[in-house]
Amino acid sequence: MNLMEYQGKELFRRCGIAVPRSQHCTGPDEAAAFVAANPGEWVVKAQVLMGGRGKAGKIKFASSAEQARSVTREIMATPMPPNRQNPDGEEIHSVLIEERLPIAHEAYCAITIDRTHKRPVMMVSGFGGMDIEEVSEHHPDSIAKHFIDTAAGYSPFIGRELAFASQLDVGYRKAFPALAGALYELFFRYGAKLVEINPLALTSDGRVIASDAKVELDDDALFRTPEFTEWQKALPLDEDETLAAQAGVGIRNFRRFGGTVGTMANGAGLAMATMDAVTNAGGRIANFLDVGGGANAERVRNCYELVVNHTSAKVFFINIFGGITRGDEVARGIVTALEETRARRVPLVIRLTGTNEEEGRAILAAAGMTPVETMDEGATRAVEIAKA
Amino acid sequence: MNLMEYQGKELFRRCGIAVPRSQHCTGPDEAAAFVAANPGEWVVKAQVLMGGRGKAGKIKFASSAEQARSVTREIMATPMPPNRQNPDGEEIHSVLIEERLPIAHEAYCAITIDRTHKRPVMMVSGFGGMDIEEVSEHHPDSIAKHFIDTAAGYSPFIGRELAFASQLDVGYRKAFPALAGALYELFFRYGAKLVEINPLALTSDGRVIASDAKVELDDDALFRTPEFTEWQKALPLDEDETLAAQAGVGIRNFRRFGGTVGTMANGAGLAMATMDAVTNAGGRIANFLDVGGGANAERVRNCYELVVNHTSAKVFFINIFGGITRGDEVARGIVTALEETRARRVPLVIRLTGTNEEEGRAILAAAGMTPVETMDEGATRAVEIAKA
Amino acid sequence: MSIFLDQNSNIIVQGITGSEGSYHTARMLAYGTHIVGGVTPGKGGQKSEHGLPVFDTVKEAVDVTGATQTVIFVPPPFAADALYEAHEAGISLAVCITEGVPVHDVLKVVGATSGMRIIGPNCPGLISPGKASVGIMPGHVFSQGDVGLISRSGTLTYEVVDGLTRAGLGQSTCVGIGGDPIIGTTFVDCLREFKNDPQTKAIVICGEIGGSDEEDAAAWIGEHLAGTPVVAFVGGQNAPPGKSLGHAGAIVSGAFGTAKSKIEAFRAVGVPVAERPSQIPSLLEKALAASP
Amino acid sequence: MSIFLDQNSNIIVQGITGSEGSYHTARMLAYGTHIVGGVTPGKGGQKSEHGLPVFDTVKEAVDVTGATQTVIFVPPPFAADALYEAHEAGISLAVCITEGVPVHDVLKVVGATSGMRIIGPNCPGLISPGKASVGIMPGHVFSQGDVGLISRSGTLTYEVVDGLTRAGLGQSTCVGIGGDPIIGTTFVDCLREFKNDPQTKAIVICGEIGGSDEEDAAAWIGEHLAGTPVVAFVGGQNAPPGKSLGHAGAIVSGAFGTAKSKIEAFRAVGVPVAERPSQIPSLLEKALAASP
Repeated sequence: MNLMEYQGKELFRRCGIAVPRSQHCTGPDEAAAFVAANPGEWVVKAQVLMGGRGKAGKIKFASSAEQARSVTREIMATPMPPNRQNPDGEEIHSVLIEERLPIAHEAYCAITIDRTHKRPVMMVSGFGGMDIEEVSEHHPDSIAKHFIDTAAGYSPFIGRELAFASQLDVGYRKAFPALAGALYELFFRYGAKLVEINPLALTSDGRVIASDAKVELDDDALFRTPEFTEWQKALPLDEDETLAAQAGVGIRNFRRFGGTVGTMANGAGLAMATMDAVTNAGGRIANFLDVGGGANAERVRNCYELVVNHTSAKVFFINIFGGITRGDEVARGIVTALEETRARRVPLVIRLTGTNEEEGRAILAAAGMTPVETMDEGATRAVEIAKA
Repeated sequence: MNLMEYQGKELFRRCGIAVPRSQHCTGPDEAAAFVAANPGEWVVKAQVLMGGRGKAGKIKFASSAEQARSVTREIMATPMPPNRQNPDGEEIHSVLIEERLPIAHEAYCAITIDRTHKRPVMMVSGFGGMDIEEVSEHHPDSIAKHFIDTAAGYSPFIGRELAFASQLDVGYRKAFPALAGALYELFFRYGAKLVEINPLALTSDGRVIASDAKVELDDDALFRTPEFTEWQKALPLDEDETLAAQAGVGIRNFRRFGGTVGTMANGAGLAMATMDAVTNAGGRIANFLDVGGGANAERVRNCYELVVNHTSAKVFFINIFGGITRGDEVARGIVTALEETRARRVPLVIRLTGTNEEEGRAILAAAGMTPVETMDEGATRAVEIAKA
Repeated sequence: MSIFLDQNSNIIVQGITGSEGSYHTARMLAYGTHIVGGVTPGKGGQKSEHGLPVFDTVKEAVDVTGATQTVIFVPPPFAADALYEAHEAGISLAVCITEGVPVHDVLKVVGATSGMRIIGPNCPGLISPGKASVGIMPGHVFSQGDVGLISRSGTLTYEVVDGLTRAGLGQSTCVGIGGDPIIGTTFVDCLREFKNDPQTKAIVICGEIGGSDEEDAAAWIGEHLAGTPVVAFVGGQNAPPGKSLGHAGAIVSGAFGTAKSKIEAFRAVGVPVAERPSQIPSLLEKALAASP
Repeated sequence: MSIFLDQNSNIIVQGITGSEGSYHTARMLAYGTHIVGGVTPGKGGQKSEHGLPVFDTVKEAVDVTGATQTVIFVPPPFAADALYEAHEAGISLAVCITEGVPVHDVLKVVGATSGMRIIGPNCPGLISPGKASVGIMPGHVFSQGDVGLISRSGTLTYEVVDGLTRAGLGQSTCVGIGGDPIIGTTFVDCLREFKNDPQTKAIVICGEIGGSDEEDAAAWIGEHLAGTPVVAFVGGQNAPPGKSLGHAGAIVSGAFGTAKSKIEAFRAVGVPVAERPSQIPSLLEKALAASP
């Protein structure tokens, strides 16, 4: 679960990380009313999950209520344009009106999880406020890293070492170790997979303030903080994610591509291999769909309808290799789906093996369906049907 | 810093440990008013740091306002009688009026620090509400212990293992692992040296409730929770502790014994050895006083006045072996004390060696004082003077 | 021989009376795995539906049965607790099947259970064909032989093994290491064991996009496994790019993580990379024929 | 030989520019200790008043000077941080002089710095007479020889050593292990080292009431040091009993912790116990004369 800037900053505040004074507004009138009541120099920032707001003209200044109204309207008028990471772009539903800081320096600070070291890694760079990936590529030494021992946890020396190693401006030095500690506390307390401050501003009057906030929470840990379920409702799901959630699978388990061969497999690895197989056989993929482990009949039926009703599939290749997923349940799900569904019919190519495969095949046979033997065979057959 | 029951239960509440409904009252009128406003069955418990309240008749029942008034008056009328652990007894300044629980079972649960394993140790016994030290002595197997790995922290299996191993009544089983976790959280969050629940009640309607609360906080960690400084003011210091605090030494650094040989040394080990030396030389000790490490002249002067003004000393044996404490500073403190003090004069026996001993001896010599060479010699001389 | 697991491994099941735990225990027993008991707090003293003794705690189970390995079928909020309990009870290998364990739980438990090997979480387990199976793998697709297999995926593993078995290439041990960001046992950990296993003559690695485990494995093979026939597969070449927030992940992994990077890393150390799972057997046969 | 410390030990001082750190650095240098630099964040690149290089971080100090030991003079809230920093920088022995470190800080840091020996906190340090002194001990009372000394107290140690030196009984290494409830290095840890030190021919243990370190030491001596002359002293026989809250401490320590229990434990394994520090030299001479 990726948080919007205003949500991330709320967590920052709770953990004692200084953030600019701000107000979250859902429209031009609200923005104008806030600035009218709080005269001063303000920044209006589109609240979206994707990056590149500055370049897209979605961050503007306002020093009067009228200006706040007009820039907010302007910002919200068009969605964020697509970029490499988010090819769909993103609608803008709200803005954050924020104190305009007298920024003297900009730095970068983040914590994420390093798979190789199996530790949280804290990263600091004196080059903040710019494309940090580019900095990382061209000046890798300017980014200092520390892999944190989870048993010992964060200790202030880590912040000191990083500040010295990344040659942070001396103005950061006093505040930085405590700030880095608060960020680590946030990272652990809320089960984050990523916390990132870019830029971490040093103001001309010597304050160190988080000028932006990127927080990604671990979906698997959300049950520990019921409040986040409410927050999640405020976050936009794209269409594919919404459909996946409706079908009862993880929001990352379904994605559409516009081709003609619908696919479904159990397990992300097999689902990806299934797509690869269809591509290798010369077909165009309609979708990615991982039905998940231990899929029961109801989930299989939902997934069937998801693909048939919501993709451009002309054929549906179901590739199940049973482990925790039992072949008989999947077969029963397919048969029930066909019996009950009011969705359009498309030809099915079924590959069903592994746990309880005999029972599954028997159920399919009773319904007049004959599964193929291998994935490659299934892919080839499906592509033939799609092209027919 | 030892907390009163009502303070300990406030921390319990914050950490989600169930405690009985209660009201802290400083006198009979307050007690009566509370029960008048909240009719029901209540227990009135003296708020003191020492144990043995039940046996001493300092826990009584009240089911009406009048009864609350009379038992509170009765409880507060006399101090807690002395026992082995607290030979002075203890004044009673307040009571806790508490919901009378329908208790079905009583258990014991505590966490403290085990020096040998260098780990927190969690202890559970199915024998609660009684003299647990006696249980420990006669039925050591009935007390289950778990030494907690600080890197891993508490995990619910620890509570389960302890509940099974101590054969806690089955009614505790569901609630216990979470309760033990909350107790560990309290132990760490507030830097406690001891947390103890005795009895941990299982009520006849199936609730698991901390019926008493003993919490000892680490004085060295109090700076992390400024609020506790306020709490500390609500706690009674005995006369020795008050005097020590006034002199600027730790409250455990000074204790009086009523003898005629006053003592002062730097370091608890040397201070204890100095007392042993005086005793071995046939003298009676007036006091224990550890002036602490790195004692400066001002602290030495304060300590001089503390012993001379507030003990029955006829002679004052000062035994300094300099390490971090510098001999010249101590000597300067003694000379200044004698010059400035308006306290009565007692003969001094001074032993001064170690760091900067030459400078120190020179300062004393200039003031007409000749130190002795060894601790035994000093003890003998001091005892001679005291007996003269 | 085999790695991690053989017919003499004494294994307990944490969560043996749950629906998944119970179902898969029956299947593991049917495969011949030496399951000696199970743990379900509060059901100590009972027998499982398979007739196995059930204990309240892992400690008790270990004391009574002498188990040294455990397989964990408990819901995600309790998985880390189960691993800590296994560790404190002296278990040497714990297989965590549970999917959806919070990543911070895994970080902490992996850092605080030194001395115990964790496989998973979110993994299908491991199998030493003909000897024992721990986890949820469908035993009948495996066959005993001298190919070691390591895979980040579950179902893809079965797919690959099915192909190996049909081609007459039996397996020494197959380890499903799991697909989560933090896992207890990596490709390199398994490679190290396979290197020392006399039964294992060749190795198959089934990787995936994301992370740098495959690149690390390739580097290790280049350094320590020259001459051993190894074949790799990297899944997800046509997978959609994930939406990402922030840049920390990209900084950490650098250019690593793409299918391209992984395939190049394997090829650079002479490891052939299959384009589809069905090519693995023939590539392996070729590599075996070429090896001294 | 000696234990932990000799003339070749490369040592840095954490908190070298503070008032205590600076003062005692001068004294350690005067004793001949091989101090190679110090650490004070923000003062990197400067020279200390002793002319030593000052670094911003321990890591940098270790990289530049090759130091393997550190002595810590920082205020209590920062002591654990200093120890973690030393550990991550690869320091092998850290002496923490600081008094008043929160006990939970010590618990955590002792549990999370495996591989680094911590002496203290709240200790006077250690000295290998004639070679090096790390900490705050007054060097002139020590003399080189073959008696190993371990003490929980600071000033009492000097008292005892003064007696040994006057009696012509020089010391191999004297370790002030500190008097806090949790300390990094215990009596037994030191005994183990002394047993393997060829220079050390006899051992003096200065204990105190409280805890069970002395009882543990006596048990270890009974098992591993038969034949080595050892003399003990237990301070605080006339100390007032502490006021205690609750019973957990008493349950943990059982009958342990009293002067009586400690003295009996030592006597039970043939270790003579001095009634006052001044008796130690003669008891030691007697023990040395009786040993083979």
